[in-house]
Amino acid sequence: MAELLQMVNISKHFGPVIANSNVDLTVKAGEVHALLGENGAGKSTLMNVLYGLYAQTEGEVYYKGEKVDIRTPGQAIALGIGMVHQHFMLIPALSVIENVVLGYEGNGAVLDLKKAARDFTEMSRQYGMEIDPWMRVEQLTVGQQQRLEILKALYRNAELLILDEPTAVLTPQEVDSLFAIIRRLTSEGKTIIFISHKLAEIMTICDRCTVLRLGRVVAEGMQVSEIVDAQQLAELMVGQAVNLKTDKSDATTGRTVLQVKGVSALNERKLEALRDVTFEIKAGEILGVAGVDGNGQSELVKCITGLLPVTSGSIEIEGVECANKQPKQILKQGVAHIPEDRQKMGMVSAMNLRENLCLMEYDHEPYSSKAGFLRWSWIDKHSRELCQRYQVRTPGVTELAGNLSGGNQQKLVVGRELDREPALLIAVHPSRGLDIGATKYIQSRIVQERDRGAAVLLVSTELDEVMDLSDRILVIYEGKVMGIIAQKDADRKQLGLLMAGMRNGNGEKSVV
Amino acid sequence: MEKIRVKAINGVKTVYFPVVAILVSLLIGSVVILATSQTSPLVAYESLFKGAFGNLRAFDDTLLKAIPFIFTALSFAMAKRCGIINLGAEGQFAIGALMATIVGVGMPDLPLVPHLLLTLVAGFIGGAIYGLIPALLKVQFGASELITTIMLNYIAKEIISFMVNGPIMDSASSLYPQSAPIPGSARLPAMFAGMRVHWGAIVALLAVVFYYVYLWKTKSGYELRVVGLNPNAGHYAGMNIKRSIIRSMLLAGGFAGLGGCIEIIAVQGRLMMTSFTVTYGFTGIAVALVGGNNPIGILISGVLFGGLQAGALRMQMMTDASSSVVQVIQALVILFIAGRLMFRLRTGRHLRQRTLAVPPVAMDERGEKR
Amino acid sequence: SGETATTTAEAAPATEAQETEAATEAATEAEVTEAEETEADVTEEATEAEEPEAEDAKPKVALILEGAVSDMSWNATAYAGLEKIEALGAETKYVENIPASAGADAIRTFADEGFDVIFMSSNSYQDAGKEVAAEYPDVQFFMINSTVTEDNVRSFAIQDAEQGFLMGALAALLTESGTVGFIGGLPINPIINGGKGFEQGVKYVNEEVEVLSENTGNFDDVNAAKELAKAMIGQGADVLSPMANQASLGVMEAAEEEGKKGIGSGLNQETLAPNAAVVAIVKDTSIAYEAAYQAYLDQDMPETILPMGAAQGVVYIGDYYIDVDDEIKAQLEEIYEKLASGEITIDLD
Amino acid sequence: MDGLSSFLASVLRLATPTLLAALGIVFSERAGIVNIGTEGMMLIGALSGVMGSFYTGSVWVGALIAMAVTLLFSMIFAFFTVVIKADQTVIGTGMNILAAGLTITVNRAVFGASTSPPKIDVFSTVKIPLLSEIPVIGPALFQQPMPVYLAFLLVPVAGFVMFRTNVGLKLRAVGENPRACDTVGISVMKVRFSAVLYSGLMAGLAGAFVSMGQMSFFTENMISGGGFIAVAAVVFGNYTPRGVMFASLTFGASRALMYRLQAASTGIPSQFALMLPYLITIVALCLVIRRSNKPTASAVPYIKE
Ligand SMILES: Nc1ncnc2c1ncn2[C@@H]1O[C@H](COP(=O)(O)OP(=O)(O)OP(=O)(O)O)[C@@H](O)[C@H]1O
Ligand SMILES: Nc1ncnc2c1ncn2[C@@H]1O[C@H](COP(=O)(O)OP(=O)(O)OP(=O)(O)O)[C@@H](O)[C@H]1O
Ligand SMILES: [Mg+2]
Ligand SMILES: [Mg+2]
Repeated sequence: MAELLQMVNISKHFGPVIANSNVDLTVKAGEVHALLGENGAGKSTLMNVLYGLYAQTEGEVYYKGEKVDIRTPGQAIALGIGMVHQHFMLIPALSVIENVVLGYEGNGAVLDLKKAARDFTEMSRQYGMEIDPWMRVEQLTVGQQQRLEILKALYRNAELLILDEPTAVLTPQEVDSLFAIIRRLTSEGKTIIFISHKLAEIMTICDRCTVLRLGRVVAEGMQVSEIVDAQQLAELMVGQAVNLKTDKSDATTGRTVLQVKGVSALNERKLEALRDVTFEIKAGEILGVAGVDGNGQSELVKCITGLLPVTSGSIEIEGVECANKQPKQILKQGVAHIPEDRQKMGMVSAMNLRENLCLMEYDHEPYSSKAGFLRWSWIDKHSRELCQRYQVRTPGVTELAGNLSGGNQQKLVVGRELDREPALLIAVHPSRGLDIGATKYIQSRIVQERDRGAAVLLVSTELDEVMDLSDRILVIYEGKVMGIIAQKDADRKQLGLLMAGMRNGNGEKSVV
Repeated sequence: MEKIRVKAINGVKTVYFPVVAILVSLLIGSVVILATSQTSPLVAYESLFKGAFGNLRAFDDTLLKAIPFIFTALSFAMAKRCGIINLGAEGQFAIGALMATIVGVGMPDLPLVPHLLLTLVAGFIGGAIYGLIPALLKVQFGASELITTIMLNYIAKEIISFMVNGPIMDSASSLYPQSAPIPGSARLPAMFAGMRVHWGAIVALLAVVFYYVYLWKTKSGYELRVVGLNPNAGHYAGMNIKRSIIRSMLLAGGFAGLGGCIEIIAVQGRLMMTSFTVTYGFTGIAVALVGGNNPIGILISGVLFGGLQAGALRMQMMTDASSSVVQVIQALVILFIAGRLMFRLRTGRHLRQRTLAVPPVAMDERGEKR
Repeated sequence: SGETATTTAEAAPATEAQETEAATEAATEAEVTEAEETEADVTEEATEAEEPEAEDAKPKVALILEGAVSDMSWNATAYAGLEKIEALGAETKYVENIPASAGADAIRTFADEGFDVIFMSSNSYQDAGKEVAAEYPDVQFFMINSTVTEDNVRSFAIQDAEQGFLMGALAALLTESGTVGFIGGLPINPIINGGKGFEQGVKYVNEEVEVLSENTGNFDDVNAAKELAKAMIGQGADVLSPMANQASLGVMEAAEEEGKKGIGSGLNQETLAPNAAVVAIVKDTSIAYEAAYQAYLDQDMPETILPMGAAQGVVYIGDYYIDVDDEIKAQLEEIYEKLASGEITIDLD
Repeated sequence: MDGLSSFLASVLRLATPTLLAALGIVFSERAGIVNIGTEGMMLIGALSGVMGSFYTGSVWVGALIAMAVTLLFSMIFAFFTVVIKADQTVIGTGMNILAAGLTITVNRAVFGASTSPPKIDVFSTVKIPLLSEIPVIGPALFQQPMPVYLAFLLVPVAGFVMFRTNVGLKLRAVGENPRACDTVGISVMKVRFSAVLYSGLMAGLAGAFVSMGQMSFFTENMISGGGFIAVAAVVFGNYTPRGVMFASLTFGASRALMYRLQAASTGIPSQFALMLPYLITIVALCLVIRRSNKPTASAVPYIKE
């Protein structure tokens, strides 16, 4: 195979932060090349340099043997490079199809959106990732947005496709179909750079990999087949031994912490999103919610946290009725919430780490005094501790949260929430975008919280995560509870059927 | 070592950019002066500088003029921190002045301290109420404050016009459209004999300190900033967004109102039809934004704009450059100061990235560290 | 060093004036040889160098304006007054667009720079003027439309109401529809008084005539004045009188477009409204300024507020732009005389 | 003309400069640039139009000159806000002061400070055959100067460009999420720069209409807030050309109403009549509850990396 891309001696500095240091990357035509590394290792930065979003501090790029100087994404696109960004590059106020054709070279002066929508629908059907082209992007779930990002790049027929953590919020089925697409693309001679923290995925789909650690290359162009196990890879990335086991004993449950009874709710589009949902969580247990993204999980969490009104039903937290109460009152019941979209909701990008770490608890001691003043010296100390404990890689606690790498932003939010010793912990995609080490650490922390006596509601599109961590698993489909299964009774096949809206495994679609 | 270097670069930068900006704007302005008058630009600029900082009296003048700008800048900045674009400082300033006049003139028999305090409070409340209106309209009806505040400015102007032509018109001396003079018991005196800068300067300083302490040291101010930067996150963290907006506009209006009050009770002495021909509100926006909405920045840029105003007056008087030419030069200074980052092209790449990557927020951090 | 530079700067305009004079002289002496010319230049330079001292003899007069000299009315006539004062042999200087809050600075700056006479063109400066005047006993201050008289302060009261009265009287004489309109700008003292005079002028001539009187709230917005005028015409007004500085032009234009009559409050409006503009009833404050300055030169300044109106020739009837019935002209002239003699008084309360 | 007819005519006249300017601003706003400097641009347009008409003797050439000059002037705004990424509000404010100073300086230099304005060619009334014969609305709507028709004809055109064309899509996207646009190869700077220039062009025409359509001369500061009203019309009109048209008409109608109330000598202090248009605007804004189309990245400079 010929070398399609060579990045030579690339360095990228952000002020005092060195994100990439003399990185070499060689990608062969037609391969799927994995780019691996811990959170903050510099993967996204390297790809942004390639895509023309960042100008490298030093180094050269050769594409198809020729030296290229890519200064804008426009140039990258013209060269046939496409990129799916770690953080969505979508325009929420526009429709799906408008997002797709935006900036597309093949557009006429007058847009024919109907035709474009037909082409797009056909293409998305082919790839098994259907999205209504006329929907406004802000109405899409995170998973749908991720699919749209991939489809957007495919629509442009890129030759070299960079996928920066595309699977972070996809369901297993979606991951499978994405892999099918990737295989088809490579068979068509296209080349993929694939960034992921999930070893299984890398083993399945990638040919070779390059590993970054602290901005430097530690393994270049290594054959994926040479990787023995996750342990080896983790050690390669981190540079030392890592514990990848999640120790979990049986649950010892206590009082009922969360009691949801007959809850129905409309989503932001005013469509029915939850229908008569009933369940409870006791202290010391983890209830996992399994379901294909967009089946009411977001709404359920929002109803419990007071961010979305319920139309009927009751939600009791620690015996206190919380339906349609102000978020603040609910938080006072000891609720911690790792939100699904960290950038949109979970943090304030333009504030620094310290300010982000006191977001939930700023209004009482020891964060602030009775008189209403914040205790910055305490917060400062506490923030340092948290950053250390949750391995948030940052130049300091006065760094802007928005400047952290995606995974580190996640650690920031997760760390903050876990640290609150909540009675009820609601964790939505808690390990989204985290590297292997961090994922395991966060998962074991969630289990620890359970063992401490917290009730945990775990929402994840990652079926493995749900199955590993949960004591009981609730399957949701189109806003309705399909069933609640104890962990030991759960098997993938049965869960998969329930998630697809089929009961009793007889293939019959249940009436909802 | 690196830290010291960065600090040094930052230090140079804070001085370097505005200085170069002013030099360039003066250079371009000199072309205008040459083209339109007989005066040599050097002479014109000398009078500009002398009028602003040339001697004690000039500096006195500069400070005097800076005071109202600092208040209106605080008004804009306070709202901006909560994500509200308050273009209404102009009206809030005027209503504050009106309320102060009503209390100042209306209760002439009070002793000095209570009367003065009462007048200041009235000014603050007047502005706060006038700031509350757009805030309520926004949270209740979703009416864009961008428009309502501008509209309220025009309305305030008519309210003032109505009041000084009727209810509070001074009937004692003559029938001019102006209020009676503010009695001595409600007037803010000068700080030093022979100078005009008055105790309002101290009030302004206290307001700046309050702005800083409130936003960066209190829970309530923190809420306000979170809501301003990411309302979703604020909601998620249990903050009441509507209440934050209302609070920020009350304070913003209050600052402007206090400024208006002080301008009347310390400088103008009575409310007139023409009390607000200087665009206090709009200049305040420029002051706030040039000062990066941060406390020290607002102080410095307030003095800069005060100086520009004072110097421009002298330049008009001492040279044959007409007031419109002076206006042009003022405008150029504003443009280039606001666009001062363009001169980064001349400095190292390192500097450039830092300034670009972390725009105004870098100042926040500096604020907190102390 | 700063001080010296300023002195040079101030001397500069005067020097130039001198130079032009010299040039004219040179032109008349056509037969001077080149060599002599050079010599003459040298001598001239020498005299120039001494001039600053000689210059001191010239009184320095300053004018502080609240609006722009180009407003075709209040400030423009004040500026014209300053020009007349210059013609009387004074060195003059003016500043425009000075808000009330900057009045004190402007006055002080002029006083510090050695000006002998300072005019304040608006009653907005009254408080500031009174305060600063006390600090500069050697400087003579004149305040327009104020009530202050001190050792070194004299005030004169421009009789805006008389101007309005004449406009109203003429409007009442001209109207056919029985409705006339007055359009003021910002409701400040001169305008309000003008409006009051207008109404009384109308009623003086004919009790039956209906008066529409309104302010646009602004001197800049010509279009507002024009639309208001059109709306008044819609209400039946057929003679309009603006008193809104430059915005007055909008009223004249409306009258022209709608085929009605307009009575100007400033000169030179006939080009804009050749058919509508009847005459300008002028309030020429320049005469007041000149008279005040003359009184200063003569050291003859009674300690009273000097009225400046028809009696002093400050308010007068300009040339008619279009043909007007002689009888009407005569009637107006008579009213003018009565105003000047004090037979007609205007009630401003 | 009867009362209603003259009222309607007055509404159109008053709405036109607002609409013309707002049809430009709506594009720059959609691209994420808040053009507070419109006031100044209209002033420049008003003066340069008069000068153009004065020297060439043709109002149309004058209008073209006004548009060209204002376009050049708006380049300063574009340079500072788009290239330098300085704060749009400050630069806009600076531009307004600059324009006021420049127009006064130039006007005095060219036409003198205190003389009557020169006679110039102005937009004359164009009667639309047939339509102008309709009773009441005919004389009101179809006996207007050309720019009035032009402004209203531009509304659907602007709507089409904004919502149906590739350029329009790019424009709207740039105002929403410039970074995302960058990643699909759109030059944010180019789009924003052109949008500002376009808004300058339209502000120039609007200013020229004020000085040569509504009036027949230039006076200092004659725009007196018209530019701010145009910016308000864009927000009030919810950032669509059609909405902008309704907003301009609302403003025009409330002002026309105000003048009639004043002229009717109702005895209400004039200040209250003068407040009316602004009060109406506020009330209308509160009654129209809807999803705002305000661009997310409005007034946010796009800084790469
Ligand atoms: N715009 C920026 N300004 C300052 N620092 C930055 C910026 N972008 C990235 N960094 C820093 O560069 C380093 C590398 O970040 P990058 O996003 O490339 O990591 P990553 O390997 O993609 O991590 P993740 O797996 O968490 O996404 C991090 O330390 C991050 O804080
Ligand atoms: N061709 C056009 N001419 C004029 N106006 C148009 C045109 N197309 C759309 N509009 C206006 O633009 C607005 C937005 O159009 P679009 O088709 O994007 O609808 P939308 O995205 O649902 O926005 P909204 O819900 O705010 O109307 C419409 O409300 C309409 O008033
Ligand atoms: Mg990344
Ligand atoms: Mg990243």
